[in-house]
Amino acid sequence: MDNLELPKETYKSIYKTMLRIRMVEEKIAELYPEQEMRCPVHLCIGQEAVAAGVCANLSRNDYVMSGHRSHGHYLAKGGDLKAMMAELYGKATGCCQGKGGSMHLVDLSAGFLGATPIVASTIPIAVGVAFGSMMRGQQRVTVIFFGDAAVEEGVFHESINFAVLKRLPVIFVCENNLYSVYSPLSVRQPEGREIVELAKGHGVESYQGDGNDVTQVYKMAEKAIRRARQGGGPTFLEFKTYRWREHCGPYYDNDLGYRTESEFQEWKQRCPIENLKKNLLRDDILCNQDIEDMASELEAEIEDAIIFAKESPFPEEQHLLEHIYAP
Amino acid sequence: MDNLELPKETYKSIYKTMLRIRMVEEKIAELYPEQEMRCPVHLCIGQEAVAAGVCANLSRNDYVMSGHRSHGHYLAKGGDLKAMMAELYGKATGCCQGKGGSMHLVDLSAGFLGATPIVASTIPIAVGVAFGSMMRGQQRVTVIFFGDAAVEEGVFHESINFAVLKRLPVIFVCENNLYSVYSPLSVRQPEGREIVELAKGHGVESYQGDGNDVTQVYKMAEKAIRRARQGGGPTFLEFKTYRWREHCGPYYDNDLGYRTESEFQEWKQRCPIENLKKNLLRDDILCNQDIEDMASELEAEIEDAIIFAKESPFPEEQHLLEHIYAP
Amino acid sequence: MLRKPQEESQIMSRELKYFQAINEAIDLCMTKDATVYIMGLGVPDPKGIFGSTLGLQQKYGSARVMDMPASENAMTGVAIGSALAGMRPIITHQRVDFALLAVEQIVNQAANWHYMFGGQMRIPLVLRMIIGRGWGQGPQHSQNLQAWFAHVPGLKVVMPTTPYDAKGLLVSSIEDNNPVIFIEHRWLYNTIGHVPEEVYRVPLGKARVTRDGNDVTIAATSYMVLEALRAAEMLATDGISAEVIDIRTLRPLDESLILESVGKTGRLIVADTGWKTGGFSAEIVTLVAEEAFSDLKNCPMRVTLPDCPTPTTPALANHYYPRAVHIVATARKMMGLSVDKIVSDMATSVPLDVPDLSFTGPF
Amino acid sequence: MLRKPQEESQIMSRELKYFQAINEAIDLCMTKDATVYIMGLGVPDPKGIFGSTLGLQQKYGSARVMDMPASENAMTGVAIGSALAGMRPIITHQRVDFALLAVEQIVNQAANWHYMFGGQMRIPLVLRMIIGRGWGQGPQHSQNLQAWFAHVPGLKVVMPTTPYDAKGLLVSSIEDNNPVIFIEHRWLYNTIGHVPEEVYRVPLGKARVTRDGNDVTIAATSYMVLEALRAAEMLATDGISAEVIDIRTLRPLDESLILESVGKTGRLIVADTGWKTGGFSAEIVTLVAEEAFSDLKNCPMRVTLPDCPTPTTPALANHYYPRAVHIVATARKMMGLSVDKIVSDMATSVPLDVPDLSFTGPF
Ligand SMILES: Cc1ncc(C[n+]2csc(CCOP(=O)(O)OP(=O)(O)O)c2C)c(N)n1
Ligand SMILES: Cc1ncc(C[n+]2csc(CCOP(=O)(O)OP(=O)(O)O)c2C)c(N)n1
Ligand SMILES: [Mg+2]
Ligand SMILES: [Mg+2]
Repeated sequence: MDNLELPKETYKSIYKTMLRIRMVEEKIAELYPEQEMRCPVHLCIGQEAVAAGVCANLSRNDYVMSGHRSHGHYLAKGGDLKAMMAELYGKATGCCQGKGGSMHLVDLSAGFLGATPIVASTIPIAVGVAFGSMMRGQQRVTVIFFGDAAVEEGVFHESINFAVLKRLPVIFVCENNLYSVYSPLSVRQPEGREIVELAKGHGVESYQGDGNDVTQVYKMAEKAIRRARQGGGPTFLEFKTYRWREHCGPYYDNDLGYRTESEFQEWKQRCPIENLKKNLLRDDILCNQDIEDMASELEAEIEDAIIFAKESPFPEEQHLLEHIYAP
Repeated sequence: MDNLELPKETYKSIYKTMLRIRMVEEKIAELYPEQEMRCPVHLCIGQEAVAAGVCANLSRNDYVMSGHRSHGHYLAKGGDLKAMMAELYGKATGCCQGKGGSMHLVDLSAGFLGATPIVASTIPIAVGVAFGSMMRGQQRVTVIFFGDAAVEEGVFHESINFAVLKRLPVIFVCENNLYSVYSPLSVRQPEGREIVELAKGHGVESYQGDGNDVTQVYKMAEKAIRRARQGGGPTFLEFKTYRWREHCGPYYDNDLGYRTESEFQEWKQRCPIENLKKNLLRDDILCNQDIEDMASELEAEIEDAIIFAKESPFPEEQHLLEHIYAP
Repeated sequence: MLRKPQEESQIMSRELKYFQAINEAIDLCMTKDATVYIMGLGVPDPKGIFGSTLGLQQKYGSARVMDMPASENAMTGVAIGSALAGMRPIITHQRVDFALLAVEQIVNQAANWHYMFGGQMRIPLVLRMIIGRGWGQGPQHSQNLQAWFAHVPGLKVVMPTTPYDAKGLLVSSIEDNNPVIFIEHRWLYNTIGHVPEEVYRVPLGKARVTRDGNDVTIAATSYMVLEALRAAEMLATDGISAEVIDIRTLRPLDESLILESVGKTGRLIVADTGWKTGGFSAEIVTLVAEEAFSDLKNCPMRVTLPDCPTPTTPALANHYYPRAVHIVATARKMMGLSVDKIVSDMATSVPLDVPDLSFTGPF
Repeated sequence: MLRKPQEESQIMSRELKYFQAINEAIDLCMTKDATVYIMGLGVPDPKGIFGSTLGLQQKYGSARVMDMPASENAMTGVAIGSALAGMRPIITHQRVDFALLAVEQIVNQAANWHYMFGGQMRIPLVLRMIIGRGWGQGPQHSQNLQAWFAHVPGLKVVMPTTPYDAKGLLVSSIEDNNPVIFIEHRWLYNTIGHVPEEVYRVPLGKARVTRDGNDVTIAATSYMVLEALRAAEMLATDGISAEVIDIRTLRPLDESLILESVGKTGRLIVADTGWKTGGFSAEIVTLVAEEAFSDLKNCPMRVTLPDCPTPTTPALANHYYPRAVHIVATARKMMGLSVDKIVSDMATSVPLDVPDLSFTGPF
């Protein structure tokens, strides 16, 4: 989509969100080989438009949850960067005090209610959050992000059935990046059966879109979130996109042969950030200087966060047995 | 459907199968209060047409599996009546040597590969049977029977996804009798979303029919089974029907109020056996005398089975610790 | 503040059945806290989960007392999520065997959230699970898997025996800010006992000496407490004084009460409703072996189910379930007395697949 | 008939890594039995489940070596069903934590079918489960739940430590006609040991004395066997002779070997990779307490994970995993020796979140 249909300010802020996610993750990739972030990391480089486009429609009071590949969702929802970086470094100042690592992020004050790495396992929890907030009479929307493998788990179907049954204010966002680790869709799901069709079977409003086109993402999410807020119940959104780097870890891995270099290059051409940038420049929404300023501002922020993370203390032995039970 | 479109012999045999199931279960209902069948029993009275219509298309080599409400499926597939009755009485001569009871039936020589009472739990197993027999190059079809609650379990969806992915020769037969124990569909599944639509979402051939019209059941199953045998993959069939008696146990329970007497009476008017009988008489496929003969033949067979069951020995203490591991 | 509960030993006038005690605990908690709600297959149905949820939907409406789809796994996640949003859910599984579908949510998620998010999140959640028994429930409707849950950090595991404890422990469980596995034994529902009317709490993590004794400690769980008490009566006629401990909470375990008792008696029998190998009974034996070894006069012993699936036929069920006589035989052996007479008593003609003669099946 | 395997103590020339030993076992079984097949998430992928399935799809095709949808529950049922149809499936779960989705199928179905259908059905099924550890795997990717499976009648549970046993036990597991839970520890994959080329079997249900000793028996599971051997070395320098038993099969358990050893040493330490409370270690302690009480000179002790979820940060992981020094300290205490020096050794600067320095993450 080449038309910029959203307000300028929206684009500026979305662009910045995407760039921020990209730059944070590139920094993680750069530093990971130092072996100081001693936990698995699942980077979302290439997929930033989904997180940014969806979350731009949410207020702080709304809720977001996610799975193993959650950095982008956490940041797009306003999660604290320092706390995230410190968490990756296993520090006491991390968003989970070091007990969670990259695969378990949370920022309650930002409404990022938690991410955990069992495929599909946070889907029913997010539905429950929506159910709970509805019972409490709150006007909040819950968004749950997950991948294309998650729809193979039975619990996805159980969750969506319940959400439709109760008309819950929850948006299911499937980031279909064509792979589950090294496994293409073809060994996991019937050929020609689109994921969006699965959702439709449940009688839920369901749409499919280009996950690398942030305008499309934004507009589909906007409609869904508005419907949810008005009591119209859940929506399922499938966005096709692509992860650039290895499933887990900082490197590229197209050499492994599970996907082709040319497939990767095609998707790279469709970089959500580059493409938006081109259009923003074309339409004079941003100029080159703006973008450079943005980048250096972000660079400084990220540098700060890394220093914070590296300099923060580790948790102490006595913390091991803390927090087993809530008081 | 009032037209008798199937061959006369087919009707005769189907009618007898239905009558046999009905008479066996009525006998169980009659004798259950004696408290000698000391296990839960889930009677399928009112639903016989599904079992009979589907299984009439199967050969002995084909496989059938089921759940908690399995008497009809077991008998329609040719399961041994004596062994079943002895099993209900907990006897060593039962089809599981008494270790299973009504909720766990099996007759390997009849291709009834097993029934167990965890909702939906035999669905993946049946898919696996189809998968295994395909891997072994056998031309067998597997039919799995389950109820309307089973489609709420995630494992149903996981199973159907795999069956479609691998084009397995398996037929999913959903007996939608509108209730799960005392719970109507309305508290479990979205209004207006037919079960057959759920299956369609998976990209599987899916049909819905009147489960009390055995001709319709037969024809839909015939087509599905033929397709499966020809390598055309799985089919999902939903049949609407109605259980007359309580969910579990021998009595009627409309007085409890979870469903109305008039709903029950409407369905009773649509008795699959009575209706077929009317048409068979009308078209002179059977006369009253034939039917009386059939009934008394069945009565004698059932009487024999009961005597066999009652007179058979119980398993002995030393059998308790037998069969924990297969040799 | 709520009134202090009347002591159990006081006025015993008001008696309730176990299922009524549970019902009353839920009822009172729903009255005093609008965030408490209950869901589960059949919760509002005419039988009301063996009576334990009867009348609640009429009183609190279908938004707080609800049936659910047959989706044990997701619905557990839904309960967890609703807890994150500030509710206090109670979810009911009619058989622990069905709850197996939900262990991923229970173990990976519910048990870990408080810890792995550094103490920020809490999941007040009661998971009621019924352990079946008898009348041909068979291998898939009567497993006793308390040992599984008691192995998992972050969970609390409760198995009340008396109506008094059922109510008091359920109130505590609902008020607790952690996931609590609340295990009810099918055969206890119609047992009767004193239950005060008001809201009272039995603290989680406290066992109870149900009968004092000096010669042998019988630590028992759930229904086996009743068998232990019967055994203690029988032993008393032989001059053996058995102390019976109702474990009540398996996790966190009241280690000191058990150790104290064994310190006095020097002998330990553990009677559990579950299987022998790897059962919770092993944890109690090990606790005592590690911490009170020098107190022990004899080897400690387990009285449990044998290591095989539940057979359906009553003919085999009669040999499957351990009873008071088995405890008696074990205790007599420990005391160096003959067990010949006891063993002959074990062959019984009483049907063991029903809790009492009012039970006529089918569930 | 197959050739008799060379004894392990013989020619030690051919060495393989643990993952290669597993690979070879699967390979050989697939060659000799066309009904054997393997599936699991990532089975044919470029990393081949830590190398254990590398090359198999090329050799046997994608019908017998297959990836699968992320549907652990159904796929376990599919494996069970295919076994009923005459196949011998191997299903692989990259983490035991993921297998929690499948316990309904494993426990209600696989474990019960032979028994509950009166011995008519059998389910030859190997469920490979990997227990993770280190490098920030955290609370949902590194649980050690062997105690769960070892509690269930009808299942067999195997935890090989050495490459030799990994191959021999896996062949036995694949040939067994029952569901076998085959638990592999992530940190063993790159350990090296003698592995004969031919098909050989290590019988299920047999433990092994890995090191002879007289003063204390250390019964250990999986990776903890290596720590126990290190501990035994350290103890030897103090003149304490430790006997190390590799349990190998948790169910059925080789009770006699353990009892025999304790009969000789009079002391028992159980070192298990799992949590303490309700862990499998409790079963071994209880076995000894029940059956060999009078042999015991001291209270038996467990060396296990503390009762808390796995923390992700290496700073806490360093305090989470018990090591040789913990076993040494326990043994010294039992022998009445001081532990001061040992306790100061416990503070280590070696990173404990990697098996060796070749490991650089991320999985
Ligand atoms: C229940 C479960 N099974 C398997 C895994 C291992 N695993 C981790 S991430 C992943 C891939 C998931 O793919 P997808 O949902 O498409 O998300 P993506 O990684 O592509 O973003 C898998 C299989 C897991 N974490 N949980
Ligand atoms: C996993 C699981 N949850 C709950 C139950 C309890 N249960 C037994 S039968 C049944 C009703 C199933 O309804 P349906 O599938 O419609 O079959 P029907 O009884 O109507 O034939 C339920 C909920 C169970 N056996 N297994
Ligand atoms: Mg993906
Ligand atoms: Mg039904």
